[in-house]
Amino acid sequence: MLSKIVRTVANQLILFILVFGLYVIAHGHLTPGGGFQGGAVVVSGVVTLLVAFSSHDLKKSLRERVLTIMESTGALIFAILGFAGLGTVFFYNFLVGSPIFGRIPPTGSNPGDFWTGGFIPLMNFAVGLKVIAGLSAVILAIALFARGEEMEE
Amino acid sequence: MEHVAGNFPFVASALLIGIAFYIILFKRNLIKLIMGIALMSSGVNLFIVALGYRTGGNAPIYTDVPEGPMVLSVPQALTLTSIVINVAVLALMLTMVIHTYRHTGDIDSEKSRKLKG
Amino acid sequence: MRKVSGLILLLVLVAFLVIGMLLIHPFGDPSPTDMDDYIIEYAQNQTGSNSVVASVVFDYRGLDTLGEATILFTAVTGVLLLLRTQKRKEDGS
Amino acid sequence: MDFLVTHAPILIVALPLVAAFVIPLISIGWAGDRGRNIFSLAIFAFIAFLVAILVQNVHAVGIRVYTFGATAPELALPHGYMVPVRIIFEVDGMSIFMGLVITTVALASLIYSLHFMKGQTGQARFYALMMLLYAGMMGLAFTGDMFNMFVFLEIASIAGAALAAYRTNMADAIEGGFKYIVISAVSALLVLFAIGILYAQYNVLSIAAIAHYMQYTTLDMIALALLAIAFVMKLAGVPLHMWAPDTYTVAPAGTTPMILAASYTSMYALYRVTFTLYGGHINTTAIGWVVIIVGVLSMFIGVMMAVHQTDIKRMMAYHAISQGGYMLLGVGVGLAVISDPVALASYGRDAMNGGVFHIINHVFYKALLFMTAEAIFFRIGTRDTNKMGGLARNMKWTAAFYVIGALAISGIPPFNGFASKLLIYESVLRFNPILSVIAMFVSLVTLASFAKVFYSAFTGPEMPAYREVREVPKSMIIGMSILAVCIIFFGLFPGLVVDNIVAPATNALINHTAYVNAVMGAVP
Repeated sequence: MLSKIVRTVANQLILFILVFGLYVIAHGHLTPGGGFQGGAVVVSGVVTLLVAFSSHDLKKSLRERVLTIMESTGALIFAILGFAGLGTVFFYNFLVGSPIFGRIPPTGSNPGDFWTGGFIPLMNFAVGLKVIAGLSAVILAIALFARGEEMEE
Repeated sequence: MEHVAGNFPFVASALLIGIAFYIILFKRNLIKLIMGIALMSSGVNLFIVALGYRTGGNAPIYTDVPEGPMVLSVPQALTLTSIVINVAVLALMLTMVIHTYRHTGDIDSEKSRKLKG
Repeated sequence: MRKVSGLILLLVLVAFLVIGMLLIHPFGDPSPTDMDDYIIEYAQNQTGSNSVVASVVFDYRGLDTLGEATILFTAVTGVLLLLRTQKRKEDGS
Repeated sequence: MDFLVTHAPILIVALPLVAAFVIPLISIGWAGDRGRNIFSLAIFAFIAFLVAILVQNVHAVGIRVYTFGATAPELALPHGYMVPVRIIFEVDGMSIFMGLVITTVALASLIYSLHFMKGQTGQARFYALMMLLYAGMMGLAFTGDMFNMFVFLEIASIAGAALAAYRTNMADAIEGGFKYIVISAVSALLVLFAIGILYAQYNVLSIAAIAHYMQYTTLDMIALALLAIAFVMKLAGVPLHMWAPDTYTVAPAGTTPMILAASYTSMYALYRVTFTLYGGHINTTAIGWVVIIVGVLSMFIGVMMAVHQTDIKRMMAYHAISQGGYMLLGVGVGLAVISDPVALASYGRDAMNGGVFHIINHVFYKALLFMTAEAIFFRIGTRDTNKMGGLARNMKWTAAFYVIGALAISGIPPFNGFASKLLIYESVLRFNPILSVIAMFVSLVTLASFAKVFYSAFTGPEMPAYREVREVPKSMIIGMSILAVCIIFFGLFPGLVVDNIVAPATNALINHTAYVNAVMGAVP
């Protein structure tokens, strides 16, 4: 555990990191970024907390069971979005043209419309969820193991 | 051979891979070995992403893009995939090194060796 | 002895790689570019995504990304398997 | 039914992935151990059914092409465009042959593991990783895209390494797993580098498209060398075999056969590269001789290292390297004469049949042998042959399975090893008699080595410490007997198997233009 200054700053900073990470995930189909990148940003917030506080404090709020469920769910959503295209072909982008994220942007340079991209934004969210949970679990498990502790169920 | 000077990004990636090979083959510290593999993957990623560059090209994203050619998009996607794969591999390797250290009290590949012959 | 021969092999390998790198198309001028031209031209219409990279990652090469997500899942599962509690619990799981 | 036939290639790969994602969830939730085991078995039975459908379909209609995200599965090229853009699965005779091998072994391993893993910690993740390893191997066998091949190679390697290191309380298990992942990471990066070189020149990633545009420049030669080094490293061919004994020795029973199958999936990738990707361009005689030399070295050095091992699994692991040499020898002879139609017809095709047939035979009997070794370990807790003795009295089934496996690996007539080895001996004899003599000599040493272990472990006076040893539980016996039945069946009817499963695979390797034309047929 580091000094009070670091802890307070980390506590304030985590919100901004979270918002930025979610922004990167949500705009993956419009700007550089996406599920993996945004997820990694959010996990950097988790690492900040891990440095400022200790893995011992963090393991009560990040439980292995919750992280496992989050990760499996994210992976499942991704796979199911692939399966949903099976009416034509696996990974067929079935949402293009539908009311959900189905708009098609004008060809060429344009300011960007959030409701475009077919299943790409949904997949970004699924991957983001997965990356957040998975990398947090790995980092926390390694940090706890190095101290000789275990993750809580 | 005619564009020796222009191809320096490719040559740099080849040299990175060479240095990584040197580390992997001759360093006995397991952490250094892992760093060698990380360096090697950086070299390969640099190579692939450099393949797609077009002089003066924009990023392949149509949101408010200025006029001009776009760089190739597939190498960027491949690099993205390869980076994530490498993160996964490194995480698993580090876990195993932690375990090795727990068991043998050493991360020197010669001293922590149990299986021989 | 072993070290010297290894070093020579390594130098030969690197020399081949560097020579190979000089034979690739000049940096900044890839050719041919048929597949990428198709993707850059049609990505917006076919997937509706402004970011061509995102449409390659999730649509044109979606299976790679599923594999990539799977690899991350595999690694996380592997790490948690290796760092598991060794104490056996009553229900045996 | 039509739906299943159309989508079988992807369902076979995607269903185990989904099962792997679900298994941790249901183990936390309502199902518990029993439910999870039933779920895994049910998924697996369904996948085996799909594989059976696909085998039948591929043999009936030829190469199956499945394009992801297109408007129809067969639409490999976009409308009015001459370059494949999307990822393609291409399932031909060789792919489905590997699929058959992997599925049978995985099914036996899964059933074997049910009892073997009972009471162990971390079971949910163990089964999830088994599913992922299976999915990775199947994807590698089915894919028609270079980068996709790299991704599936990595899935199989990471899952395999995590499983090999499963027994974390033993330092050697961690070491075996670590060696496997280092080798896998390096070889995968070499493959990726080679893919980059190929992509730079042709701007396509599909195997068929690269093969279509292949010009065999200096860069292509470098790429071929990188790919060959990487895959030989992964399939444990001498001189890059150092990881194999360590990893095979420490991996828990159900997974050793799977990791073994994963090495032969890399061998499949090597064949795919040399026969299809570079088909018709390389100097086949020279490359064929390289394959033959690697094969003979593996055969000889593997068996010589095996003879003096006292650890039973380590001995079997060195024999696995040695037997891998037979496959490379057979297929290498085929490759060396592939451009000579007369020699190909008279013995080259037989040699390749032998080499390919030996893959399925070897995976079956070596998996059986690994399982018997782990059954002994399961009951007496040691792998040291000097500490065993008189086990045949109490472990009759295990002893019988060991004898079947040992006779099969030594090439004794009624078993399957004889069938493939005879094909290799006969055809290689006509190519180069010395190679054939070496192969027979290696086979003799193999027999001696396994007989020695049989006498020291199973016969002899009953050891007082092992008087209470019982036979292994039922699910382990069922897992082993699946393989034993296959071995005996293949040994009794080799002609049937060669004609129906092996010959299509060999034809698929030799006739590389069919693979290319299935995708690039419309391109001038």
